[in-house]
Amino acid sequence: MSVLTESTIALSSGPVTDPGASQLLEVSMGPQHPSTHGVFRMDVSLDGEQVVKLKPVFGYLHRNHEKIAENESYLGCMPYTDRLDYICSITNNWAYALAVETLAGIKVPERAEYLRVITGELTRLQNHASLVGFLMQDMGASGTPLMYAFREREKILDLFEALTGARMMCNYMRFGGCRVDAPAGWLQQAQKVIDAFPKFLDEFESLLRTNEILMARTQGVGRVSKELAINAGLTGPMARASGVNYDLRKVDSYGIYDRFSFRVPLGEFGDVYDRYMIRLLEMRESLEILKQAMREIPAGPIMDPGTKIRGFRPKAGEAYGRIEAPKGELGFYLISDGTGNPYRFRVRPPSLINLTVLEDMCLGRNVADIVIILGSVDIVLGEVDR
Amino acid sequence: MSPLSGYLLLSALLFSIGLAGALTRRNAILVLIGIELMLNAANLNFIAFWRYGPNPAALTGVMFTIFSISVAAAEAAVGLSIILAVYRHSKSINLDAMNSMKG
Amino acid sequence: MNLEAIKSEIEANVPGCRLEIIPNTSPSAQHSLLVDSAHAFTVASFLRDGASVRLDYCSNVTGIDWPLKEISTKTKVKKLVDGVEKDVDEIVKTQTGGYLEAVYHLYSMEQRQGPVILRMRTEDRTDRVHLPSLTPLWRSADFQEREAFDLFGIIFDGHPDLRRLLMWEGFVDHPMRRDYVDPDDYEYEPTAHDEVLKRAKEHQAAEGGL
Amino acid sequence: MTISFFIIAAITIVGTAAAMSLKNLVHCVLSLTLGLVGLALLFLLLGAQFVGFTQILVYVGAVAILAVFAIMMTRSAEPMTNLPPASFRLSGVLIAATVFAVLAWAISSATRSLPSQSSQPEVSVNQIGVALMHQFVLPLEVIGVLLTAALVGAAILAMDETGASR
Amino acid sequence: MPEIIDQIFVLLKHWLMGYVPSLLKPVVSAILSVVPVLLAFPLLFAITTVLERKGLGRMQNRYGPNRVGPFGFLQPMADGIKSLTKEDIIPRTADHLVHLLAPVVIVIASFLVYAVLPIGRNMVIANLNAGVLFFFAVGSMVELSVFMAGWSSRSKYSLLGAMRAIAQMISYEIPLVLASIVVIMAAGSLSTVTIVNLQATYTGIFPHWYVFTPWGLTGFIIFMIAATAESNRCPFDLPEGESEIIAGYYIEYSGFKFALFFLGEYLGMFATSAMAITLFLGGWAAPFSFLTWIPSYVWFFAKLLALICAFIWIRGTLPRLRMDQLMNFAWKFMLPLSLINIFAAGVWHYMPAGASRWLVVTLVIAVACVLLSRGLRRNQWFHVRTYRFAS
Amino acid sequence: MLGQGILKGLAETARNFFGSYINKDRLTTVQFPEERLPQIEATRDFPFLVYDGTDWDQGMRCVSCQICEKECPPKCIYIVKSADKKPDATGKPQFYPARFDIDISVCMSCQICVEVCPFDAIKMDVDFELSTTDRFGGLLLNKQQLAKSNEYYNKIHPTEAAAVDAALADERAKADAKLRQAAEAKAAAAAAPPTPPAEKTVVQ
Amino acid sequence: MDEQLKSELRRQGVVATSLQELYNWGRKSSLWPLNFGLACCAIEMIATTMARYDLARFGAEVFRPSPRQADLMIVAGTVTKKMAPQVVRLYNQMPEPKYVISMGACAISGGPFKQGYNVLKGIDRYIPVDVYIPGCPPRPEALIDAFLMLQKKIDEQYLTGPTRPRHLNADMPSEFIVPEFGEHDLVPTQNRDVWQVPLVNISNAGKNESGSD
Amino acid sequence: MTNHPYLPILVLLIGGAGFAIGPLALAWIWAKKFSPQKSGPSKNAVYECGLESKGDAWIKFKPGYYLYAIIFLIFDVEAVFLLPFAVAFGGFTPTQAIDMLVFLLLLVAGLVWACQKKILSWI
Ligand code: SF4
Ligand code: SF4
Ligand code: SF4
Repeated sequence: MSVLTESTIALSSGPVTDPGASQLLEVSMGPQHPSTHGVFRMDVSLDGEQVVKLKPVFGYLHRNHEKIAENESYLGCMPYTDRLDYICSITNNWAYALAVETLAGIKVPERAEYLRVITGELTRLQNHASLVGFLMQDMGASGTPLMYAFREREKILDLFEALTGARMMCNYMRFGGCRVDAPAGWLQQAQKVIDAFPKFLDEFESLLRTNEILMARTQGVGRVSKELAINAGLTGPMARASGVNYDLRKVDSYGIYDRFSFRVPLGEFGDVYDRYMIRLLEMRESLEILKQAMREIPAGPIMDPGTKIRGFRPKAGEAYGRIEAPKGELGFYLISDGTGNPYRFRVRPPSLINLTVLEDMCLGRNVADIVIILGSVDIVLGEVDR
Repeated sequence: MSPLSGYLLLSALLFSIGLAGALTRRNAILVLIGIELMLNAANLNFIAFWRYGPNPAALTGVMFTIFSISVAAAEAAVGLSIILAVYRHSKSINLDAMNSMKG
Repeated sequence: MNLEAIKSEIEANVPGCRLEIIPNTSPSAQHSLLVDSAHAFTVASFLRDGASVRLDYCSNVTGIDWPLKEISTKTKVKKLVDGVEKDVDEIVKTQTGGYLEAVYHLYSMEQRQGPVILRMRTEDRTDRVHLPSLTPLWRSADFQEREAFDLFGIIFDGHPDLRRLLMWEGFVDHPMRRDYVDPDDYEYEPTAHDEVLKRAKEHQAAEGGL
Repeated sequence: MTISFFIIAAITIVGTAAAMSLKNLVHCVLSLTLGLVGLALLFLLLGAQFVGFTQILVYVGAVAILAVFAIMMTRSAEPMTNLPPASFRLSGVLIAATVFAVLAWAISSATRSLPSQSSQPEVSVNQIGVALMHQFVLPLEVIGVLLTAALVGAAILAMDETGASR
Repeated sequence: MPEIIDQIFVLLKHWLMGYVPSLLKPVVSAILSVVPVLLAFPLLFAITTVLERKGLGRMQNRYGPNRVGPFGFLQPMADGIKSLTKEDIIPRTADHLVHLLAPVVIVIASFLVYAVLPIGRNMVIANLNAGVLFFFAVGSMVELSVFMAGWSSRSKYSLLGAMRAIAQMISYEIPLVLASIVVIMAAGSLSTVTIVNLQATYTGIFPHWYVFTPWGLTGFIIFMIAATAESNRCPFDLPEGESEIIAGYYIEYSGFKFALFFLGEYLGMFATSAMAITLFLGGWAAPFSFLTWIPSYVWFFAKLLALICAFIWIRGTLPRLRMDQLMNFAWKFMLPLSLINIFAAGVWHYMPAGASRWLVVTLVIAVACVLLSRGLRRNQWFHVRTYRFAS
Repeated sequence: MLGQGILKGLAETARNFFGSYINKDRLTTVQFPEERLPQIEATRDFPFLVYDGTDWDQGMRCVSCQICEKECPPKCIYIVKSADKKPDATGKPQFYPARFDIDISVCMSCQICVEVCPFDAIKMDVDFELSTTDRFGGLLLNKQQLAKSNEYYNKIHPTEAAAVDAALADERAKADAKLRQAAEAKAAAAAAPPTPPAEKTVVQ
Repeated sequence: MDEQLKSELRRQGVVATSLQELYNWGRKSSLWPLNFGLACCAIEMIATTMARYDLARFGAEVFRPSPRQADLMIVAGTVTKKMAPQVVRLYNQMPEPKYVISMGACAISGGPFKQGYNVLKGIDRYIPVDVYIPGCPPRPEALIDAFLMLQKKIDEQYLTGPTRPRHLNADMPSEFIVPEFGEHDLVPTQNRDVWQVPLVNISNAGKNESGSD
Repeated sequence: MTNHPYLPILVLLIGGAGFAIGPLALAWIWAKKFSPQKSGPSKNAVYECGLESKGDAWIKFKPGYYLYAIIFLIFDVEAVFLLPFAVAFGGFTPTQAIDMLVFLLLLVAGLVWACQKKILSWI
């Protein structure tokens, strides 16, 4: 009955090397390393430049998010979620709001749902754009792709700022809706950004999609099989690059995602190139969603009038709410004991769990490969360590 | 002292330094370096003789040196490889340790 | 497939296991399945491989600390007090908690269903509490179990590499337990809230400040 | 006998002597390089420009690199602690000194019979090339074979046992 | 008049020499010819660093340095002052002497190669018989200094960087030498001056640059790729690959020693570019006969600047290669191709002038290129993929 | 062909390079200290206290209800409630903060204080140039430093401030009406003791 | 002084300025930051170097990955206790003169996370900080502003005399205690030589006090 | 002293060395006069991403590097022969060129062998 053989689960052993042949160089990459995307550390054993052992070390950005949240009100937890995956604060807000809504059975008004989709997909755009930029940076491109990506990101951040007041830490959603309605002209402004975005994608693709160096460096590197991807709980672009058709926007259809038609790109090889391309393709799909949402967004209230934001006390119980964040499945597991503070506040961070297979991907590869493999996982330390 | 004898003396000195090194050091790589040095001392002789010799137009000295350099290079490559190979067995490049391997 | 059905199926397939459904009264209605730790691994592997559920994807693993808590409920009881029947508030004290819990959120990617929530409870809240590790079944539990070990102190037996994940080696506490006390590294905070002020007084007294 | 000769000779001797006596192998190789550069300069001084540069190209550019790589492969970058016993070293030095004495005597006694003067010979690379392809074709081919053999042999020797089967 | 301007520096030197006592003449003459080089190229280094930062900036939709001094051109001066006054740290476990020597050696070696580069008509420090060989011989000293730097720091990253750097430099040195062989075959001389002089003749208005032959073009391309690798420039900047091994072999260098490495690296880049110009692009020769009135050194520096800009442009665009790809490329593509190029040049020589030899030689090279790139791709077959979508 | 993708990329950077000299889109830099981005209305940075009128101390809207202090997630607000009352802008006697400090070295600019304040007394500022070399002196803002006029508020957040002003005016009108009513009542029943002004209920 | 110096340099070249001015000018015009980010603020730091804000204009885009070549440490983000020793060590390994910008609430005081058990309440407990930027995260402009402030600070330093900055004074330390991991907390929890704070006036605090002081 | 061809090169060497050593000396003087060197156990430790470096960096490396060095050495020597040949190439008959070709082919054979043996594959 079992489709999984043990070998897919056990760590694949590295290539056989004679231990006496050469000495292993024990290097720790990180916590201060230009391409660990923050304070991540990998203890690497190198044979020449080949990785024979790699152990990730976490916790350099362990900010006790869960503990702090236990002493915060449900509202007070919201700004903290911004700082989880600090590149995509809005989707974090959303996941948390969704979890609280599940916990307390709150309905969200139409317009708020649309605003959530719009901001959420914009977040996905800017996350993926900066990720591919960072990935290229890891690959040694001297900043140009990253600069282009950030050029677009800034446009989206301007939108966020106009809507929520902050560039990064939006603190935008509330259980039961959104904090503020889009100001006058915002939607038009957003439309402009969305319309201009494909141009950037084209530009980016002509810069780097078919680049031979890029292809040579990424294809076949850091492969993850479909079975391993499922077993290791990979989600998001990571899983889809391995051919796992699992997109919570389709699976759970949370919010109003069942109203939009969009496609889920799937990779075949599960290597770095696939992950890179899946992200590029997902951006195009996000643009599709955005176009539809911008067309259909209704007028109306943005907050559920029945929900008390301050002094919110849900009934005792627990709930797990999850969304498809740009990095994968972002879940919040909340336990309420009926008081104003969550009894247990747990974040299921996609990037931490996506890192599970890091060693499998890196064994037997080159130092230079580790860097881009890590880059292609798309981690944000705020979320990994919380 | 004529220039030639100066060169010859220098060459002899280099040769002896190489020899001394090869004899006193037990490190295989150093011994090899000593041998290279002796070869080089010989090269110096060739060139000096060509330069001050009776028939500088013949170029033999120069050609010989060039060939000698190539041979020395090949020798260095092979020699160092042998040292590496032995090292892999004995985990040492100390000549004594290599000797003790024989038994 | 609802939880009842799953429960009965497990019971049919894994003899001897003790299962209990923990109801969830909140609107989310995500009920969970409590498994005894002796059979947890078998149950979990059945859940993973069983054709009807195929929970091939373990999304979330976490620990919860339930310290021993006395809940006093007032009930009105009729009682004879001095021969007269009166309504008397009687306080019934029930003890709950006193254990650590590991919770697994399982989904099926194949059949697109879930979550099935699996819970395991430890005996008590001492420093050496054991639960079986499900990492051999789901690799995704690897880091999360390590985290639970780090922050809650649950030792997962059978975990391939159980080390602290977030805190440094040599750290002795389990900070996510509810009775954990922060180290007193108070110094000075310009916004002196009461508790801060209290600490300030202590510290300055100790250091001979103002 | 110009000043330049003495300066260069001094460089060479210092370099080579250091190469043979320093403790750290990498230092040895580096000072050997210095000595060999000195030797190359001597070649230049003698008018053999091509040979001099070849010497630098081959020895500094390649053999030294090979040697340091070999050192890195054998983990002997650390200073050597267990030097051979003094008596052993002394005997080696003595032998070398004797050899030098004999050679020096031979040279000085033969000086008179040696040709002492000639005009500065002009050797252009062109001449070398012509000579190479006319008189020295056979040696050239032999060297070709030798180099190839050395390549193969050295590579086989240096490869790991496991590496070879890759 | 153009001749006078062209030769102004030469004449100036002659004029100055007239005042020098004859005993000191050789020394003074040597100094007079060396000093301009010692001034011009470090200055070029300073300008290039600013240009590079500004150019990259423009490629990335920003200004780049523009505050320090007019248009930011005093930036290198500020950097220099800063480096000069910065504390010099030598790691405790480092090998102090070698640590100190490494940057000095790299700068010396980088400067030395300029001895044979003609920067204008009659403007060369030493017209050596075996100039090209001198260039390569002295150039190979850089490898050793890189090793010295990496090894003496005794840091893992620096050692890894040094090993990478040496492996890379030695791998690309062979194609570099072999690519220049074709020119030497055609010119029949190792003297750079002769090589340039041969190219400074014109048929009609077109010069006889070696780049205008199939083997010359191939040689030039090989030479430039190898030069990029030799000078550790993107996409071959693995030895200092920031994202992988942090800063490579000079990771432990601070203060002015670090600046010296930078200087050495840039000087090396200029030198190899200048050599490419000398060998393939006619050195100081004007590209058209009617432009010969522009002084020769202007042409030389114009060409040099053009190549530098190309380097910057490439740096602003490309990601870096991986070590194994880099090595494969050197040994399995560049080396065979440069050998075939030599063969092609030989064929060219023995075939009668005319269209037929153009055809044959081009064909030989093209076929070799295709076959070799096939072989290269066989190791790792990459392609542009298409993606499926879940329904 | 090998190299095609590379050439494409080179063309792209070249386009950007030359474009930067002609096209504003290709040179997005805002040269900060001299040039500034247009002020976005919603921007928030740190909170400030709004006062009406000209006297910052008298006109302060804050009634020291301490809701924001409680709700502030990182607890960076410190309020000491006054013992006495003083009249607010409408002349209604209110408590006022004897001390109101915000530690902006802790503040996370989350705007929750603004959201929960029932009196529109605290708003978000847009000033970000607060860098300082003095941590303890420079980053603990006291009441005076926090107080900014309503005009300033109107300047930085015009739409929002207009709405707030309208709502306040409305309330004030109501309060005035009430006062007037009370006065009338007082006049009518001169003997009756004056009713205390109705305590405003906290509405979310 | 800044403008004046600039025009001076422009007009007459460098010779006309004094050694101290030249030194300060060189240092402040070539501040190379350490390529080092900790958390969210690091993203804004990166954004500052990107096209929109372009820190490169000030000659500061040369983010050096190795502390040996860096002049400026931008502590951008939360310093956790697990990370603090590394931060201090990196700072120690930077050559003098070195500067620290503490960017964001977290780096100043622990910020929103200061209640956490693993969060250091301000990096200035261990290393001296030159400029603090409040904000969470500070806008890129705020970082540039702080950068200019640091430049100004450098510009006002004296080369000699008793008021000369730390790095010119042989008696002042240039490396600081690297804390060690203890069983519950870092040991020591602060460096007394660096961290001097005003004591709370306990008798007064908490009581009514006019805000107009 | 004669007008020796290597004299300018010597001057260049000295100049280059001066260019390197001069600023270093200047920096040293600066450090002596104004900015004292302060070393310490942590400052002068080897950098390793902010951690304390464990283990020695001087370890035994992979033979892969060495193999490249061998091939490089061989081809370097080959270049030495190729250069004079190339210089005199203009005067050679095709037979002599073929002699050289044979020489080259021998080495190429070695290269091909090395390729086949996977010596020339990194990792
Ligand atoms: S903005 Fe947030 S953190 Fe700042 S004072 Fe208001 S509530 Fe507190
Ligand atoms: S909530 Fe508003 S009125 Fe109440 S204390 Fe805070 S600022 Fe003042
Ligand atoms: S100050 Fe705010 S933005 Fe900066 S690191 Fe801390 S939480 Fe993140």
